[in-house]
Formats: sequence, C-alpha cells, structure tokens
Amino acid sequence: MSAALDNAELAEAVRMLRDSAAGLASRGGDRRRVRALRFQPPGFDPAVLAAMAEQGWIGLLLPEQKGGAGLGMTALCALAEELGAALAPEPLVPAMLSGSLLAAAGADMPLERLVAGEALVLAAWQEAPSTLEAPGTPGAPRLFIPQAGGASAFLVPVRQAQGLELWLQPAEGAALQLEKTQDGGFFGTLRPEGGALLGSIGEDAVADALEQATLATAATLLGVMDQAFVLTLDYLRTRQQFGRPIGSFQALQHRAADLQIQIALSRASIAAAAALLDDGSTSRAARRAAVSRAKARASDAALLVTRQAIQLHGGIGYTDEADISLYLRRAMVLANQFGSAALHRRRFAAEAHDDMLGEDAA
Amino acid sequence: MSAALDNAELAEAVRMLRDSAAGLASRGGDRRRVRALRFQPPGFDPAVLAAMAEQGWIGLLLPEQKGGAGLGMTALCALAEELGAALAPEPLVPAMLSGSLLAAAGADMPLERLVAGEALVLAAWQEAPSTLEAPGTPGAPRLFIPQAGGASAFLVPVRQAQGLELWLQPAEGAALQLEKTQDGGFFGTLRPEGGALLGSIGEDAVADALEQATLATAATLLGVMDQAFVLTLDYLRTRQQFGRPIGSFQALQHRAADLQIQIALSRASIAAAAALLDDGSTSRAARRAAVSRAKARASDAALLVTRQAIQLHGGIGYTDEADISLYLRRAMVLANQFGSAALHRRRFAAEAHDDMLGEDAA
Amino acid sequence: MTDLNALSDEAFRAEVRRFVEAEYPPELRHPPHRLHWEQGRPWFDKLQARGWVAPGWPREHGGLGLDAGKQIILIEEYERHGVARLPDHGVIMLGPLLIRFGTQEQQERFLPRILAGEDIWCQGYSEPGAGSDLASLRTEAVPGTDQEGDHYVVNGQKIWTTLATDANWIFCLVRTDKGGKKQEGISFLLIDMRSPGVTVRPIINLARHDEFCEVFFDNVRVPRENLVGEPNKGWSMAKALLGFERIFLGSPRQSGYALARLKLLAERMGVFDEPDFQDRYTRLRMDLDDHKDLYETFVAVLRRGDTLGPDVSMLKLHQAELFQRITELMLEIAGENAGLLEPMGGNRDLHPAGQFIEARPTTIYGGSSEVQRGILAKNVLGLPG
Amino acid sequence: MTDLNALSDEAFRAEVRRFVEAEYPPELRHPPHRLHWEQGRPWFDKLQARGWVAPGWPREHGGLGLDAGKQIILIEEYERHGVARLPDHGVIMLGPLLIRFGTQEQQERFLPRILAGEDIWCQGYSEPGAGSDLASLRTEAVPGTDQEGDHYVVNGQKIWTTLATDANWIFCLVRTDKGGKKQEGISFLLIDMRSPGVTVRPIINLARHDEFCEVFFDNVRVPRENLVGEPNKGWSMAKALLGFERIFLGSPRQSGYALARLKLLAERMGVFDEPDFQDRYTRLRMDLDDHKDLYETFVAVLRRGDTLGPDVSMLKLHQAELFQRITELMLEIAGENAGLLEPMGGNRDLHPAGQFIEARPTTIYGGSSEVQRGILAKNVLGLPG
Repeated sequence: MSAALDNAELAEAVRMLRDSAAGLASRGGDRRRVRALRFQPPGFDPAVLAAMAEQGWIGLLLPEQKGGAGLGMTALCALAEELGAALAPEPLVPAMLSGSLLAAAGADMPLERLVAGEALVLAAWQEAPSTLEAPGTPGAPRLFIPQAGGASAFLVPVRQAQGLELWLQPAEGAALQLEKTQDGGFFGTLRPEGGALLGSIGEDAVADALEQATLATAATLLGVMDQAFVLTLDYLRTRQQFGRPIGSFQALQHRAADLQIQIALSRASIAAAAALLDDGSTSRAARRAAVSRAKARASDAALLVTRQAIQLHGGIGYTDEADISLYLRRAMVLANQFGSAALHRRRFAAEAHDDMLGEDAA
Repeated sequence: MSAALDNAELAEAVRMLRDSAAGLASRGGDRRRVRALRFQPPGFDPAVLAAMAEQGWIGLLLPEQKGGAGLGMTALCALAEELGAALAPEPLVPAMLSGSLLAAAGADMPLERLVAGEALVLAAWQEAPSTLEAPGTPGAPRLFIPQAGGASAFLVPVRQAQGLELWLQPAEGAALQLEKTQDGGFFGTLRPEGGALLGSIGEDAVADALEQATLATAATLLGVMDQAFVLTLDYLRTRQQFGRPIGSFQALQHRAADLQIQIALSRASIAAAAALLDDGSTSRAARRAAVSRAKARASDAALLVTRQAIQLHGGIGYTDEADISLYLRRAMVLANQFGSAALHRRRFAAEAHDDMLGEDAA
Repeated sequence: MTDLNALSDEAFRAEVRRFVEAEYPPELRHPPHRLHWEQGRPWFDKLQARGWVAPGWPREHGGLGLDAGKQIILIEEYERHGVARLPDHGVIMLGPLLIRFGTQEQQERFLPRILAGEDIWCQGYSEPGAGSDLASLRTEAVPGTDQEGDHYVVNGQKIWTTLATDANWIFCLVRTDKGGKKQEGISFLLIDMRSPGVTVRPIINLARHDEFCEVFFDNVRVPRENLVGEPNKGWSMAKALLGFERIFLGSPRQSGYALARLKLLAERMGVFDEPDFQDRYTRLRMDLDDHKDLYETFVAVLRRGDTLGPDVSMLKLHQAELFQRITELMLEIAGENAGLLEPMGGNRDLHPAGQFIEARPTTIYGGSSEVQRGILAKNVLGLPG
Repeated sequence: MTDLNALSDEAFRAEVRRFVEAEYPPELRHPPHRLHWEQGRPWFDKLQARGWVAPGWPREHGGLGLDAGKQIILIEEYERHGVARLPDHGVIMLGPLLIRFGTQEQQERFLPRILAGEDIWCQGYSEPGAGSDLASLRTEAVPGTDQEGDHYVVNGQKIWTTLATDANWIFCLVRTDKGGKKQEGISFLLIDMRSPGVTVRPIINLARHDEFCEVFFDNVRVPRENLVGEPNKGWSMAKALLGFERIFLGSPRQSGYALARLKLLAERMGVFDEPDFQDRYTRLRMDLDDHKDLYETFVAVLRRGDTLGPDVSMLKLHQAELFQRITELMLEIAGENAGLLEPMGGNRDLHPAGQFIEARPTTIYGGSSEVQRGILAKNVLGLPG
C-alpha cells in the first residue's frame, strides 16, 4: 500500500498515472471513440482494456507479490478521475473489484490472467439495485453487471453454511441477459449456475473491495462532472446571444459559481476519503462514513453539474450529437452504482462520529 | 356563511373589507405606529382593536343572530392579508378564535362583549409548541398565548370524563408569564386555575375553529410577504450600485421572479382553501388537507421572501431601523403559529386524496 | 352541427370525454414522444369526420368556434386521456394568424387544406444563432422579379423545427431589412418545402427521437403572394399570435402524470413507505396541488374572456421545474435502473431515465426558464432594463 | 521568549490549548455578539502579559512572528474554545499594513500603542453609497496647508464601522482625486477620532446589538503625516492587505457550533429521532464535513507557504450559506419558540431566533454572496466581464 511511499513519491506516482491516462484516453480527445463504441456489444474496446492492463492499472491496488503496483486509493482516484473525464467505457473499476476478490480468495491463476489483461472476469455479486451487500444467495439472479457482454467469466459469491465461497463461472453457455445503458454500455443479468469453486472469502474482504470500488466510482463521477463543466465554461465563453457571450450574463455566472463549489466539495471529499483509506489506521466505521460521504456528494453533484450543463447549452444541449449529452448519460449510469446518494446518506448517518460537534455546546 | 352570498356580492364584500382595513391599518403607512408599540406591554393598541371590533371584524365569521357579519373564510383571508401587510399587532385572529369557541359553547354574554370590543378574551388552548391539538389537560400550563398581556380573561378548555369543557378565567390574579416576541409582542404562559365554567364544547367545533385560525394566519403571512416584497422591489428599483440600479442585475431579477412565484402559489393555495371551507359540502379530510397545504406554503414562502428581502437590502437590511426587518420578525413569529410547515406537511400526507394521480397511470 | 358553445360546461366536458374514450386509439395514449403525422393519422381522421380539427377557428372558416372556456375543457380532457398532439402548427399557429392577418386569397388557399390534412405545416422561427434571442435571426429573404413574377429568394437556416420531416409547408420569420432595430425588418413568409433548395435534416435528441429538425434554405424562390401581412412586420404579428395556448405550457397535467409514475416506481423499488421518500413525495404533491390552484386562477382569467398577461410565465416556469424535480427524484430512487436506455421490464410507465430526459427540454424550449424569469422581472415586477 | 515556531505543530497546539483553558475567562466563551473593548479587556490583559497580542507581526515589531501554519493552529484553537474576537483591527489590519507600507516614524508611533492596548482602531471602508461597490466611495480628503502644517480636510460618512464607539482611531479609505478610474484616486488615512468634526452613531442591528456604527466627518483636519503610503494608492494597498485571514471567513467552526446547537434544540423539541429531521440533519452534517475537507485544502496551501487565490471565495460562500441553512432548520423545528426575542428558558444555546438572525449578515458582509459569486465566475472560472 501507499504507506510505503512518502508524500513526494505518491505525488509523483499520481502525476505519472495521470500522464499515462491522458495517453490512453485523454480528457478532451476521444469522444469520437466513445461514440463509435456506444450501443455496440460489448460497449467498450477490449484492446484498450488490455492496454490498461499493460499499464498495470488492473493490478494498481494489489501488492507487488501478487503482480500489482502496490499503490493506494489516492492513486486510484486520480486514475479514475482521468478515465471519467475521458468517458472511457472500459470496465476498469469492475475489473479491479474482481482482482481484489480473487486476491482475497487466493485464486492466483485467474488473478494473474485478469491483471495481465488476458481475461476479463467480472464480479456477479449484486442481487438488488443500489446496494453494497453481497448476500450470495445460491441461484439468485446477479444484476447490473457492468459491460457484462465482454466478460470471459463471472465471479459469483455464494453463501454456504460456513461462509462465503467464490465461484468462477465461464461466460460461455451462461444464462446472461444484456440491457443497453444510457451511456452506450450494457448491464448484464446472470442466472448463476455451475462453474468452479475458487475458494472461500471473508465478509470483510468483500466489504473492503466494494468500499474501494465505491470510492473509485465517486472519483470517476468527479472526472465526468469536471470535464462536463470545462466544456460548459468553453461554451459560455464563446456562444453569443443578445449581442454578447452568454457567460457574461450574471445569472449564468452565479450558477457556474455554484457548480464550481459542488465540484470542489466533491474533490475535497474524495481526496480525504482516499487518504483515510490509505492511512489504514482508522476504524472501519470512519472509513465507511468517509466513503459514503464522498459517494453521496459525487453522485448528487455529478447529476447536478451534468444536468445544468445541458441547460446552459440550451437547445443544442438536448441533442444527442452534442458531446455534452455524453456526460449526462455517463453520470446517470454511475450515480447509483455502488449505492445511491440516499443509501450513502443513510450509511453515513449510521456510521459517522460527530467529531465536529458536541464538545463546545452547553 | 358566504353560501348566502353570490359571487358578485362576495367580491363586493371583500372589496369593502379591504378598503376599511386600509383605513384602520394601511399596508404601507403605519410602520411608525408599529414601532411605537413594539416591546411595550401589551404590544398592541387596545383602541385600535376596539375600532376593529366596531368594524364588525371580530364577529366576521359569526352568524348574524350571534351579532356577527355572517361572512366566510374568503372574506376573512382578504382582511387578514391586509392586516398582515400593515403589520397590525392587534390580536384579531386570536380574538376571532375565542369568538368561535364561545359561540360553540353557547356562552352568549362573554361573546357579546368580545364581539363588541369591550373585553379581550383569549383562548388558552395550547399545551405544546406547533400543534393543532387542544388536549385540555387540567392544570397543564397553556403556552404561547399571543398578546396575552392585553387580555381581560382567558378561555381554557378542560377535559372531563364526558368531554371538553370551556372555562373562563379572569386575567386579574392569573398566574401569567409574558415573554417578548421578535415582532415586539408578547407570548403568555398561563397556569390555569379557578374561573367559571361556561359550558361544554364539541371536539369538532374546537377543531373547526383552529382550522379557521390556521388559514387566517396563512393569509396574514401572505400579507406580510407581499408587502415585504413590494418594499424590496422599490429598493431594487432605486438603490444604485456599480453605477446602475441593483434591480437591473440579472441574478437579483431572477431571484425576484422566484419570490414572486412563491407569493403567487401562496395566494392561490390560500384562496382555494378558503373557497373550500366556505363551500361546506366538502369532507373534513379535504378541508384539513387544503388548510395544511395553504399554511405550509405560506409559512415556508413568508420566511423565504422576508429572508431574501433582508439579503436584497444588503447591509441596511440587517439594521433594526430598516422597516424591512419588521416583516422578517413578524414572519418569524407567525410561521409556526397554528402549526409549522413540517406539521402541516405531515397532516397533508395523512389527509389528502391523490386526486391528480393514479387514474391515468398503468 | 350542434352549437357546442350552447352546451353547459359539464355537458360539453362529458361530450368530449365520451368522444375520446370511444374513438381515441388506445395504443396512442400518453406517447413518450411527439407523434409523426402518419402515426397520428388515425386520430386525425376521427377528428376530421367529426369536424373537430380546428376547435378555435371561427365556424365560417370551418372551425368549431369554441370560446376560450370550452377550448380549455377540450384540452383538459385530451390531456387527461393522454391524447397525443398531432403535428398541429397549421391548426394552432398558422390558421389563427391567416384568419387575422392573411388576405382572403391566402385564407381560401391554405385553410381548407389544413382542415383536410392535405397540408402539414411546421414552424420556422428559431435559428442556430438565435435561440432565446429570436429577434437576432438572420435567414434572409431578398425581393426580386423574374419572368414568373415578384418573389423572394431565401437563404439561411432554421433549427428546432418540430417534425419538419412530416411537413410539406413551413411558415417562417425571415429578415427582409437589415437596418434599424433587430425586432424590425422581419417578415412572415410561407414556404413550400418541396421548393428546390429546401433541405431537412432531422436532429436526434437526448431521448434518441427525431422530433426536431434543421431546415436549410439555399436560394429558395418564394412567390411574393406567400408573404403574410405587411413586409417587415412579421415580428409583431408573430407576437400577437401568442394566444391563450401559452397557458398549456403551464398545465399541471404533465407533472401530475409524472407524479403518478413516481409513485409507481417507488412502490416497485420498495421505497414508497420510507420516511425520506414520503417527505419528498409529499412536498411534490403539495407543489403540484398549489400549482393546480395557481393554474386555475389563470384559467379563470380566460373564462372571463380576458387575455393573459405576461405573468403567465410563472406557470410555465413552475410547471417545468416541478416536472424536472419529480423526474430527478425518480432517478434517485431507481438504483441502477436510472441508467437504462429502455423502460424497466418493457413497462413504459417504469422508465425513470426516459422520464428524466423527457423533462430536460421543458426549461429550454418555449422560452427558456432564464428568459421567463427575465420577463417576470421586467414586464411583471417592473425591474429596470 | 521561546521560539514558538520551533515547536512541533502538535506541541504548539497543546501549548495554545493549555493557555486558553487556563486563562480565558469562561463567561466570555462563545459570546453571541462581538465584545466591546471593555468587556474583552480581561482577556486582552492576559494576551498582553504573555506577549501574544500580535501573533502575526514580526518579532522586531513586538509580535510573535508565527508562520502561517502556526497562526492557523492558534486561531483554530481559539475558535474551538469559543474565544471572542477583541476589537482587533489594529492588530489584524492596520499593523501589517504599517509594517509593509508605513514609514519608520508611523511604525514607531502607532505599533507600540496597539500592543499596549492604548489605541483601539476601527476600519473606515464602507460607505452608504458604496456597499459591495467599494471603489465608488466618496468620503473626500482635500489637501491644504495652514500655520500648523500640511494636512487634509476630510468630509463624508462611513458606515458598518465595527465597534467604532470603542475606538479612538480609525483608518480610512478616502478619495483624494476624482479624475480617472474609480479605483484610483483613493488614499489611506489615519484619523484620530477625538478630532473635532468626527461623530459616531451606533446602528442597532437585527440582533438588537450595537456592533456597527456610522462615522461622520465634518471638516475634520488630518495632519499630512497620517497618510500611509503614496497618495492615491490606498486601494491597491488595502487590497494587498487581504491576507490569509480571508480563510477564516470560511472556517467550518461557526457552522459546526450551530449544528451542535441544532442537535440540542432538536432533542429539546423531541424531534431529533424523527426521520424528516434525521434526513435533513444528516445532509447538513455531510455538508459540514465536506466543507471541512475543502477548508483543509486551502489550509494546506497556506502551510506550504503559498498565498491564497481568488478561489478562497468558495469557502466563504459555502460556509455562510451552510450556516444559514442550519439556522433555518432550527427555526422550522422550534415551534413558536422561533418567534422569541430572548433565549428559551434563558439558555443561550437554545435561541433559534437569535441564531437565525445571527446568520443573516454572513452572506452580506465581508463581500456579499453576490459579489463572491461574481469573483468566482470572473476571476476563477474566466467567464467574460
């Protein structure tokens, strides 16, 4: 973990990650690629996912002895933000989630292939919408598997008397249904059946892996809203109406200021949660509260910013051909993944300690 | 009731009421009077209250055979709006509430004196903050009696085995505590003791009287916010900054537009509730839902409008000497009287029928 | 034909309700998008058979001659039943304008073909450079004369033209004089879309529907007699045309229907009884009911025979934002379904993403919320420039 | 004196905490209003005895010479303990300005008297015609010469002068040149308030406290040597003075304390466990914690020794509005107590009306929220004029 890195080393690692992200999927540049992949199975480019694996990103969080980069959440959040800004449709965060589960179950072989980009294994853990619980009900349909059409196999947690087991079910022959998503990808519903037992896995390991995926999703949303805002500011500066740039109208300026504050709050909240997770010494409750706060903020802010981005673009914002619409669609897909804002507010209320409060009040 | 009047007659009665209100306490003109009465017991001018009685306002809702004017809630709401706009501190609505209770208990003598303006009898019904329940607990302190320092006697509902009784307790010698309110008036807390039994009173009669007082308070709030908005628009048109009237700044214009919508919604909601109560043929649940909706809207909107009125006045708005502050203070006092917005939302949720919904949805 | 105006409001409402319940094609109720002409044709045929194509036109021009109160009832019943809007710019916009400003020749030439469903009209006002700022439009019509007579040559582009692909005629605001104030020098021109030089390109919108179009004019020849009213007076004519239909942009029906779908979704997601949801749902219900009361005060103005003032902007603003807030709550409670392209389980009433997207343009089109707030501030509240 | 900068942050924080816990008068913790000089005097004496009057001034001028990181810790600990702000414009505003722009004579004349508590300074910037628009100020200083030497004659009025009744000196921005741009022609002048022609009128504010004043100047003679810096350069000097203190307008402490009081009130009113309240309370807590994280990113800038950019406006904006939202919820749950003039049952921490009112000016003073949004839009987001 990043505890091994000092601040300067971490900052350098983050800078390098952002640079390589820009090489593979630049913030501003590849919306043509995104459009070309939309609604065409599997909804992403396997070659790009393989290139991401080559960069070491699927193994980013894994320790070096497992073939990983040994980096932490601060690094992952930077990477996720860049890929969010670039609207990269490749399922990197789901692949990393699988990596964490495989590592926890000690399943070295599939892990090696996943990390190397040779096989896309996707976790089929979810049995209800907007949840962070993986009950592992035998036979229950597994829902909302992102970009499921591109998987070579699925990881299915199954509850047995003695605890959770992790099963590997090949995609070939699986009862899998795909549904198109707003951003051009595909959610899969899997009816789990057969496959091979990989090993048992602890509840805490599953919870931690989902915690990491949640925060990485918040960071992805940060990239989405940030880049949508950049495009919107460009539009406000250049689009003329009533004889002047619309960005000179005070009501729109004030709205832009409010959006900027929401983006800044999201960024600060995500960075603080990442630092907390990387610290390792904090309690599980504190980590859960921080992650929930970051995800709730990012989900609400991303929908607000992308919605307002459409509004500020006026008529053109409501066309499918305007790139700004791609950001709204991505935000719609990610906002409730790994828990809606409402779920995370409830979790925060249950977990957070009143650290700012109380001591000074009579 | 106004059922006896046709639409044109009602409109004429409302017009005349508004005119006479303007004579006694004009919308724009008597803020000097209001200031002079502030924080000086009893917090209002008994001579003005007597003049209101002479106009027939205390008996406005009472049938003619009880010495009343036989008008309905549409008329009362118009009057209350005018008096709210004028910030009149006289406790007209509380006096009318007493009138309704006395009439229901068949206590003709005190009613006559109240309606004639010879004695101010105030209902001491409330045992908790923000409530519309009058449990009548014997001996329990009665709270938040408006302008209690000016009462000659209190009406105390007391629950007995057979139902509610109405007692008349003289103010002289009563255990009464006064507290200053933001608008310069006084809330009284009465420890009920002794007095004379006036008669028994039905639960429904109490509930109906409180319903009417609630809606009249919403209308008072409408007058408060409306006049605060008028003053604010004047200020926006005249106050110069950065070389032009501040009302020409788009962000302030848009905020003014939003406030106008809230005022219009309040007015429409109150008028509809008044018409419903005057109709008489609607169910109790529908009446309760309509009154709650009107009061919730008026409470929220009045606080919003008066708060924004302070903000739009800038530094001067935060001085006690600026008249605009009087409207905020009045709104603070009235907003939660006869139930806060939160209470009325809960009541609405419990009582309202989904009349706009359902039939067309699959 | 019975005089519908002679019926009581209740009798007329019952009459309309009977008609739509008996005759309106059930599969077309509450369509998620504007219908194309061919899709709505069966309903048009029913209207035509009954003589109900143009409720607001005077009877001498083939309309029903309904007063405003009856027209409101008609539209309320259509909304209640979920009757689709047909491509109706000819009936709603052009007809009244020709009846008021057109020559007898223009009336005789165009009105019967609208009633017969032979001409389908679309409206060419907005331009890429002039969205909310309509007065700055640049599509240009230059007068000329050739062997076939006086005409205009039109060059330029229109955008957000609703259902232009279905139309054979377009009425346009075009610039005929570049001097003077921007609002002046604009004329009202009727253009046959089959003329050489007219190109239509559909625009796919966020709902992935092709309801809007761009229309390009490249040296299009338009006969002089297709000018309506005086030259350079088109702007004031178009504004005068803004009739009582503006009230329907503020109708509570759209939000009411959305709220019913929100409830359905909340039940499906199992959150309907959760206190968080109940609190927000109750606020929305109260907003809707208050909106309905406000709407009725404007309807009362029309029933009295008065005309609407600029304060009707309030209705449109509040309805659009209420509709949006309802669909935003849908998105929040829908879990991952918020990201689906198609309805949940194929049920059109369970499509939070679609309804959320459907609500987006309501604050943009028909005068954006920013423009409406400006109108309220300046024309209603009297705030300075 | 030990070098406080040499202590670790933790040791320094502990040192400050020990000091305030031992020495700060308990009855002055978390006062609802700014303290008058005489009320705060006992605390000033403690600071003076310890040499802590001016933490930010260099040691050669009698300050503690603390770096920004240490100063932040000091203020955080003061805030945490509820230490009142004294009338401190001399220490916070004037001192640093004289140290940077004043002559040696000015420094020697004024700085020691600030440290000794002999001179109490107030700040004369705002004027009735120039609230958010400071550059348009009109208080005028006309140069002249008489038998006693070069001087200015000052005429005009200042407003919102904090605690002017307590002060014997005022530093003012005055207009010395009416030509050119509004920001130019403004000079920085030190005025003895005991001079003939100076009148102070306290303004009672909404909290019914007299913290603000008007100050009138009627032909006030001010010696030439009381001018700081060059004539007509006062505006840029005053702007240069906007130091890291700006961050404290965005400190989470005020909202944190309000939230604690909200919780107390909710418990007292019996609504704390109600789901409606819990939902809104949780949102406010999350807002506060996110704000704290954002605040820390600005603190980190200062700790690195960098200066704050205009984006610090975000902090002030968000904190002010969060504080207001917290007190608005107080009002909503307080029932009729929302209308009381005094605290509930005499308990200062249960005074929803007072706290609601206390929150009102935070979006007006110190750069109104409207001005802050303009700064963000133009100076941070680069939106045009």
